[in-house]
Formats: sequence, structure tokens, C-alpha cells
Amino acid sequence: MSDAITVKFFASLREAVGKADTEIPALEAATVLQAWQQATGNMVMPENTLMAVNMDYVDADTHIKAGDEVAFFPPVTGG
Amino acid sequence: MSDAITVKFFASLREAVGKADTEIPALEAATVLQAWQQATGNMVMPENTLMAVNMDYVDADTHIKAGDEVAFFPPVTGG
Amino acid sequence: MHIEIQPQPFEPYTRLQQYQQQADFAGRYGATAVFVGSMREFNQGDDVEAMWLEHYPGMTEKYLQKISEEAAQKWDILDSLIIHRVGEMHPNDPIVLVAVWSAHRAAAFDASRYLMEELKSRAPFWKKETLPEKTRWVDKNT
Amino acid sequence: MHIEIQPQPFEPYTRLQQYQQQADFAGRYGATAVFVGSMREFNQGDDVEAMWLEHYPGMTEKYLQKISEEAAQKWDILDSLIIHRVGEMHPNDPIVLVAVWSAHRAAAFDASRYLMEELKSRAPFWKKETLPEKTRWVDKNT
Repeated sequence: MSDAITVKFFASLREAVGKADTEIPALEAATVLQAWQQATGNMVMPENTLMAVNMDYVDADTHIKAGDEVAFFPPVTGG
Repeated sequence: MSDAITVKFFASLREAVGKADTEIPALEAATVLQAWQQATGNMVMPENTLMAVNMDYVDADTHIKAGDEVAFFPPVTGG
Repeated sequence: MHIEIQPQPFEPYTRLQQYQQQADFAGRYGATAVFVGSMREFNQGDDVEAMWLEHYPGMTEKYLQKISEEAAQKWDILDSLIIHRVGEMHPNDPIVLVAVWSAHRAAAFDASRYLMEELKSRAPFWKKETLPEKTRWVDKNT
Repeated sequence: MHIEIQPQPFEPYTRLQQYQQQADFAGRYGATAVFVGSMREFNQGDDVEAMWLEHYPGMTEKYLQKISEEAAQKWDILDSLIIHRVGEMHPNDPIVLVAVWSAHRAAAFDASRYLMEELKSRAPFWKKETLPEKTRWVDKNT
């Protein structure tokens, strides 16, 4: 298993952060919030940001580990 | 305008009464119930019978007049 | 607002395509809610081989029109369509099509369900089923 | 239970016909409830010329599957179908099709509405609109 964490951004957050995905070392991110801080260089997280770990919705304080895929995106608007 | 009242029966009531429609003299029927009695020869009206005068739902004691079309039918089962 | 009662079989989705093609609300609807009622091959525990659908010509159209107007008053919809079959039909045949077009989904969902519930309780249609050994009038409208 | 996410335009009623033809529940369904979401040529007071629909490959499918399974647990339905468009689209294009087949209408109505509401609140799709002078991410999911 990879010792990195994959971080993805979608829609307006992808544009705001300036990248669709990146990798961060697993050690530096104990929670989803820390993954955001690490991957964005401490950008302020927009209020309504949704978070997922391995494609399930989670909270900012959810713990993550090496190999996880963490995603950040705005409220969904499909359908 | 006709001096008769047209009486129609539908579905299971048409079969029970044995005719689809008939005419009765207007004078003999002051209400929808009396039209039923006159047109069926005093058959007992099934409990859930629905009634319409000129294609609008009415009650058994609704008054009718010459030229009216009175209809009797069981609960509807379309759709 | 369009209402049709017909003895011929109909394919509901083809009719929807045709209706939308001639509709003047293209680009304005974000929501279409559709209900299709079909004939099942069983009812109340029995196999059903065929069905006869009787109606009250004149009053049926009047009530379909009335409930369509009620739906248009209650909800902000762009258009509605009701097609109902009468006469003899067979399992899997479409019996009724109800469709509602609206800018937003809540009105479309609400109005289409209203049309079906009102049709089922007020529009004068009656079903007679042909079972293997007998015929019977349907008396429950589930 | 079938789910599809596709960049190609689709005609929802043709797809329904095709899906029903290969379905194994012929004769068993009395009710089909269908919802089609289409692109409108205006939104929040502005003309919309085109739309871009982004999704999260993998997670979107997972959540469509999840809500389909939830609907099948909550209601007595025979089958469900969800087709959702992604990528660039234009006014009047179908965006989403949801269909539910059931023996009776209440389950079909309830489940189709549940699928749409859950899809709109949980499935990761995002719309970006092209207006005459700019583009904007849609932030309200009405």
C-alpha cells in the first residue's frame, strides 16, 4: 500500500485550489482537515465544503491513513 | 327540451339492472333516488352506488328535472 | 393540457416523445413526472387473462379535464397529458399515461400524483377481469 | 437495478422502451413512475447557453447504487433505473432519468421521488452554467 494520501478537489473547489488532485505524505495528515491544510497550503476551507474518504461522506475530524483517497467538493447540484 | 329523464347504468350495475339506459317520465322522479326506483322497478340500490346528474356527482336526494341525464354506477376502478 | 381516451393500444413513451416534439414549452421545463399504469397478469391472487375497461363517454372526459384544471391551479406546471385506454386489453398493456411538465421537480411530482389519485377515485372507468374460469368486476381500486 | 453515467446525449423514453423490452418483470408491474430532469434555457433569472456537468467517477456510481438499494429496501419495487448525463450539454437536453417499476402505484411514486431527492442531495455531480457573458457554478440545487 502506498504511504501517501491522495487528495482530490472537484468543481469550484478544484478551480479555487488550482488543482484536481495531489498526493501528501500520510504522516502529515492525521485528519481530513489536516489533509486539506496540507494539500492547499492552509487555504481557508469554504463553509459548505463536503468531504469524502474512500468515496464515503465524512467529517473534517475523521482520521485518515496511508492509501486513503480524500476528496473535497462543494454541495452537489446534479439531477 | 324532452319531458323525459334519461337514466343510465354502468358496469356491474348495468348487468344487475339488465339495461344500459332507459327513459322515465320527468313527473315521476323528483329526486335521483326516485329515478333509481322508477327505472329499476324498486330494486335495492347497492350500498356503494355512485350517482351523477348531467355528468356531475350528486347525492341520492338531489332534485332532477325533465331533460336531465341521471347515471348510476359502482365505485370507479380505472387507472 | 391534453386528454385522450382510446380503444387502441398505445405505447406511452412513443406518445410522450411525439407530444413533447409539438409542445411549445421546449427549454422551459426542467422536470417531467410520468406515471404509466399497466395491466398485470395477476390480481388479488388470480391469473388474469384479459381485461375489459368500460367508461362513461362524456363524463369521463369531463372529469379528466376537471382534475387537469385543478392540478394546473394548485401547482405551477407548464402542461399535462392524460391518455387512458378503454375496451379489451391484455397483460402488459399500458392502461393509463399521466405526464406533467414543470420548471421544477416538486410541482411535477405533486401534480402527477394528484392526477393519478383523482383519476382513480373520480374518473368513471370500470375494469372487468377475465380469469381462467370466469369474469369479475374489479371492486377494489388499489 | 441499473445505473448509468454517460457523456453522450440520451433520449429517456427510447431508453425506457429498450430497458423494458429486456426486463424480466413483464406482466408483473402495474405501475411505472418516471422522472426526467432536463436542462432549462434560463436559471435564476439568466439565459443559460450551455452547461457543464462534472462528477466524481467512482463515488457517483457508488452513491447512485446506494440510494437504489435503499429504495429497494424501503419499498416493494420490482426494478429501478437511473441514467445521468455528464459533460457538456445544451438547453432542452435530458440530464437525468429515474424510473421505478412496481406492482402498485404508491411504491412507484414514493421510490422515484426518493431516488431523485437523494440523488440531488448526495450524488456528487456539479453544474457549471455558461451565460452570455460568463460561466458560473450552480450553488443552489432547486
